[in-house]
Amino acid sequence: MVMSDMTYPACNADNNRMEPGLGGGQPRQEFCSVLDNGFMAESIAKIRLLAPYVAENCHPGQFVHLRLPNLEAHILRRPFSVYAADARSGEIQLLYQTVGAGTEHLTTVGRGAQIDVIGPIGRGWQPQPSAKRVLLVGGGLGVAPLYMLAASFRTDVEVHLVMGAQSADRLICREPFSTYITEPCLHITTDDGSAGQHCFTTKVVKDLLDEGSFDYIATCGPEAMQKAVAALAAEHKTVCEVSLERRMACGIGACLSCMVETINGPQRACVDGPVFSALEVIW
Amino acid sequence: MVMSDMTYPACNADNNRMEPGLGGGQPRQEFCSVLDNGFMAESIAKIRLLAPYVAENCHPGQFVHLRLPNLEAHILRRPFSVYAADARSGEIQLLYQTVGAGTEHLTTVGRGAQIDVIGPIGRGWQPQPSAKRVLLVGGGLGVAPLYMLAASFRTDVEVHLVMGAQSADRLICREPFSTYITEPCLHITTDDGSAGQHCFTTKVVKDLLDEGSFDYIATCGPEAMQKAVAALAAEHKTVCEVSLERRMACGIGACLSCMVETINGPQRACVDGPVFSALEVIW
Amino acid sequence: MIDDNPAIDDTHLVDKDSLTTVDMGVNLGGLLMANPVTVGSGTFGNGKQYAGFYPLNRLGAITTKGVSGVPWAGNDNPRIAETASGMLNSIGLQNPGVESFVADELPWLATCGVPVIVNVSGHNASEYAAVIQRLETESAVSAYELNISCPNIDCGGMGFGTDPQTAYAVTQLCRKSTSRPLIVKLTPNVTDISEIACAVEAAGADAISLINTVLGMAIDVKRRRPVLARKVGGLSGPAIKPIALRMIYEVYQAVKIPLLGMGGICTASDAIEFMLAGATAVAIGTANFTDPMTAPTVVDGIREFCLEQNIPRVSELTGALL
Amino acid sequence: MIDDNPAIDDTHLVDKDSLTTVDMGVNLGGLLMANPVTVGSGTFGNGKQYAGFYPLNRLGAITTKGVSGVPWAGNDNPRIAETASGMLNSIGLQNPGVESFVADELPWLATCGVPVIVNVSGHNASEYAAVIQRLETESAVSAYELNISCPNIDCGGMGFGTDPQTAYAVTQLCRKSTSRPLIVKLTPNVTDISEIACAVEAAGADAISLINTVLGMAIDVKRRRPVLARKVGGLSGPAIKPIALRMIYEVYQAVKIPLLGMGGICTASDAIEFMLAGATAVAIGTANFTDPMTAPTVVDGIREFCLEQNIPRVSELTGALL
Ligand SMILES: Cc1cc2nc3c(=O)[nH]c(=O)nc-3n(C[C@H](O)[C@H](O)[C@H](O)COP(=O)(O)OP(=O)(O)OC[C@H]3O[C@@H](n4cnc5c(N)ncnc54)[C@H](O)[C@@H]3O)c2cc1C
Ligand SMILES: Cc1cc2nc3c(=O)[nH]c(=O)nc-3n(C[C@H](O)[C@H](O)[C@H](O)COP(=O)(O)OP(=O)(O)OC[C@H]3O[C@@H](n4cnc5c(N)ncnc54)[C@H](O)[C@@H]3O)c2cc1C
Ligand SMILES: Cc1cc2nc3c(=O)[nH]c(=O)nc-3n(C[C@H](O)[C@H](O)[C@H](O)COP(=O)(O)O)c2cc1C
Ligand SMILES: Cc1cc2nc3c(=O)[nH]c(=O)nc-3n(C[C@H](O)[C@H](O)[C@H](O)COP(=O)(O)O)c2cc1C
Ligand code: FES
Ligand code: FES
Repeated sequence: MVMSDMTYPACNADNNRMEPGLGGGQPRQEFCSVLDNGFMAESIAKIRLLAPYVAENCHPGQFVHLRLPNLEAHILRRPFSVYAADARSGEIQLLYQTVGAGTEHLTTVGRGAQIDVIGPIGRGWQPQPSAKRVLLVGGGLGVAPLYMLAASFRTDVEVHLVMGAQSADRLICREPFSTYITEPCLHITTDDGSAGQHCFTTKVVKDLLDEGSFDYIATCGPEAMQKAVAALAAEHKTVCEVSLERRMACGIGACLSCMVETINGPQRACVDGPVFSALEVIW
Repeated sequence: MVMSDMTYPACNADNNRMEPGLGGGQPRQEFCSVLDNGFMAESIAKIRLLAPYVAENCHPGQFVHLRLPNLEAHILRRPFSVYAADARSGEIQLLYQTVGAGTEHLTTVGRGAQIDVIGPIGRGWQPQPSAKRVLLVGGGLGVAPLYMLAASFRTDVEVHLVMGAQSADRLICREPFSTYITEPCLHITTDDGSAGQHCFTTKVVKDLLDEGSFDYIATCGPEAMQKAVAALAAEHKTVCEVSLERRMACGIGACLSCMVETINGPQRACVDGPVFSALEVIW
Repeated sequence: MIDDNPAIDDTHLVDKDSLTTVDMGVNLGGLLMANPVTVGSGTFGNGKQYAGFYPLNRLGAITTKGVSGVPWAGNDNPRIAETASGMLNSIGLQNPGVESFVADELPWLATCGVPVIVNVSGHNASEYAAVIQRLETESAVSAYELNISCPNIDCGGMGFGTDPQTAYAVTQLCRKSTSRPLIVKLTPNVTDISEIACAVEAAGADAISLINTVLGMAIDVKRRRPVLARKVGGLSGPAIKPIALRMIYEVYQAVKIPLLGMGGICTASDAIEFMLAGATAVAIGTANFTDPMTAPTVVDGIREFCLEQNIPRVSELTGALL
Repeated sequence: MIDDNPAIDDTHLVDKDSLTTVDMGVNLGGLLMANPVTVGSGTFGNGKQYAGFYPLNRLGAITTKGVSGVPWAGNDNPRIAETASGMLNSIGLQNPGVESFVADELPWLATCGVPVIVNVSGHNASEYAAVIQRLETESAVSAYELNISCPNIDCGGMGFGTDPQTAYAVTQLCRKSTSRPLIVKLTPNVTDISEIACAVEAAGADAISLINTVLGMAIDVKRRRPVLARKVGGLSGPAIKPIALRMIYEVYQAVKIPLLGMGGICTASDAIEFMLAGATAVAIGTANFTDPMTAPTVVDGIREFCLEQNIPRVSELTGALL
């Protein structure tokens, strides 16, 4: 489960909004072997899949839509952010929390099982190439789509991360992130004070923004948190992107299950998002 | 997969018609570990289960009603005859043919998996205790419920078996049966002549009945075969029991899915059968 | 709706933070049940078959297989087919008639220590009423459930449940025959379930049970034939749960009498969904086949849910959507 | 029913024992399809999203998302819920209106090399007719499917499909507006589907498609709320297949015009069940979400089945129950 031996595709500034299924780096269906699957903390697990196409084509912030194996009565796929991807080995990693029947069952899937995956999907993060000082804010498993983003910045970019969790044992990605983000830039918060600061992420975000200016903020986690971060970013006139979750049926833009209200009209979280400009979203 | 090291409960002549669920050797729900599961021939497999209660209480001709693991959209259980049972080790064995989604899926269930089993169920074989010369007739997997019956006779009973299959490679139980029934009494037929006589079982049954009299006939297999055997038995005024298959929902006598027309009115295959007196059945 | 049940009128005594027991009692139109869980008629025989799995007094009531005036033979085989998360049946109300029911089943049922709801079938209104009249003197019977919704018989059955006038007439005639709790069981195979529900309420029903099975079909492509001998049958099981829930929700808003909800219930959570949608009690049907322990497991699960959520009386769940 | 299609009138030439090709063509009320498989409106966007998975000309036709005269916003989130072997949706026919459809979608659809069935929505009969009138001059449109069966809008939609008179009226008005194949899509939420089917046939429909979704509901017990913002929604997926098949079977006996069957089709075997029950063509809906390759896989599977069973023309399957 050591992440540091993996390399990640650099962020592609040309990562435009995609209408999926039209060739290029567009979503494909891959039947993927499970390399490994196990708990990292209570109710938080990591699954590693051999998914060469996704691994090669995935941009930070994109997700995969996977079919739950051996759950034939659960006919809908489940969306998960790509946490890590290694184009060379063809491996991708997902972090997931057990919140319902599908994710509970996923924990029982063992090495060697086949999983039907569609990916990579959606609009990923789009930091301005000129950004020099950036802030990533992840609440709970919201850190998952931020890891590839953290890895994508050039070394001359100062990358800060505010990482919040309920408690110390749920701070699952601290070590891998430390490859890219080190002490003074790594800000930990826990709800119970068992690690880092005893507060919500938003408190730290506010302090950081008050202390100095950032060029770009990316946030993922509970929607209330993202909304609060977006408001702070707006106050400080800082470019901010959020990553929104919606119930998804098709996951590829066809069914209109996953609408997000924006100032540009209704948008699909699956292909117009999941990453949106914070200013665009009508919260 | 060697059967000869197992012992079998003797046939209990008190095996009266049971209303299940009323205590005694009545059906119970057991969660059973799979000991082993694998193909014996093309589309024929054997599964071994740790099912101590069934193993201890099962009479020849009874069956178990099992829930298909990991097939949540298939809500009905599947009935299978108990092929072998060892009260000492708590093991039971089932033979099954892949004919549809449930049995296909069952072949993928591996050692250690848990299967929810209800059993033992139904009226088993009831040969007269006085029977001295008996004939068992099994077509295809119809031999399964005959094996424990074969094992149940005292050694002074002359037990003949007519065993029919499509071809030599599908004669899966020849060896285990040979523990109890040897050469002159073992009559093999195949549809293609690749082993034994090149004919249907009924031809041999007719010859045997013409040659000498039997006290009791037990038959299981395709219904047309059973009907023909029943007719031959009636002609020769020989006591005959048949084992009938019906689609079953509850498997324990509650739903009336599985009716068999008899001269005593409609009877439930699950608890009034599956073994019926051949004379009773209205074919 | 069940304010008149004194046994469960003790909210003021309960300290919400230290809830250790839940009053599981419900009043289904005059039928007092120790807990809100019964079984779906026809899925439980007359109880004997399940008595080996658990003591039947763990149920709030037993609902019998449909009983008609004279013996009914039912339909030809095959009578069932499996479908995705469901099954079709065309049993056709096979039963040995009310006399045989009284002689062979009632004495045993009387010993179970649990209310008995007799499910009543007929080809016309007076046949339904005749069954009730015959059972009026039988003290083991606690309530009647009129099955005016069986899709598996040609004459009677569902025909009664798709037309408000006929539903009214049969209910009214049976109402005249008994003062015991009279439950009328509706079919989902209608354009407007509320219309039928209002008709049977107006005719004097004490409660409504729903849903009976949804008319469906399965075909064997290799044999090119319908799987069921009768061609069509009734769909039940988890597949129909959303349909059942929606109908409970609609009917709860349309009538004042309590509802007995059923259709695909497998878990306590399913049962609670039905209660929140408006059911006072629930029935476990097809799930008995999948797992014979379903009903008592659901009872326990509802109790646990109430404990967790600090709900002192299970009856508070009824219609309690926020 | 499809005797007038010369392309498939060559049975006499076929040596049954050496069947190597199958004539997959069908005629759906004047719409010639190269194979009997299209998609369920609303489950396929307007096709673009699936074009990366397979060339869309592997379908017999594309059916578009519902198109209305003016833009419709659809319903609030959440719009979907998963149920046992099914899902509920309450999208509510969100669409940018017919002008935007013509400008943004039709040009691309015209390049797909496959007939386009435009699914038409409206709040009243004249709104339906107006959409058709606007599309009459668009050569990329091959046929219309009138959605008089959507359970997810308050006014129009399913209301039209539950009453024979209204169904007749809207069909008749649209019929006057076009000579293109006019398909009318029915709702299963009715007591008697044949009655509605006969009404739209009498009003001049060329074909009938069924079924739209079944009204259903799901409840979140922890939050004590309906899962869907709109509370109720339309049930689709394998769970409803038996209901759909039964309705196809009934309607096939009631009308002479061809049927487009849908409701839970996932496999070629499912599709063949629909054809045997009476469908001339079939649509893949919810299964597109489960597996985007479903539709072409079903096409291939139907062909293989015909080869195995020595059926030279797929159209022979229609209504061919023994
Ligand atoms: C773009 C995107 C990326 C995501 N990335 C991750 C991730 O990296 N790790 C992670 O643990 N979770 C992630 N989620 C949430 C994850 O999809 C849900 O937790 C999961 O679908 C729950 O499935 P279940 O069967 O366990 O829950 P159930 O509640 O039983 O699911 C029922 C239905 O609701 C949907 N649903 C339930 N919760 C959510 C949710 N939060 N968002 C969207 N749909 C939901 C399910 O997909 C399913 O259709 C992501 C969601 C989206 C939309
Ligand atoms: C008392 C009894 C004993 C049996 N013993 C054996 C045995 O020892 N070995 C064996 O291989 N098979 C046995 N069978 C048959 C076995 O139950 C079926 O082959 C099996 O249920 C098929 O399931 P499926 O999902 O593969 O087929 P599907 O066709 O997909 O099943 C669909 C439905 O039809 C039912 N069904 C299909 N075929 C049969 C059948 N022949 N009898 C009853 N129900 C059927 C299934 O149970 C299920 O409900 C027995 C059946 C009965 C009634
Ligand atoms: C095999 C079977 C037999 C049934 N027999 C009856 C019956 O005799 N009378 C009746 O009112 N309902 C009968 N029903 C309907 C059930 O009681 C219940 O209303 C329906 O199955 C929906 O609930 P479920 O999905 O939990 O099974 C029967 C259902 C099944 C599956
Ligand atoms: C998400 C979704 C959106 C739908 N939108 C429409 C629509 O716009 N117009 C329409 O006529 N039917 C619509 N339907 C109904 C389907 O076309 C189809 O009739 C129904 O889903 C049954 O088929 P299925 O079980 O294969 O999905 C929609 C269904 C779903 C699941
Ligand atoms: S999930 Fe279907 S459009 Fe987004
Ligand atoms: S299977 Fe239910 S009575 Fe036999």
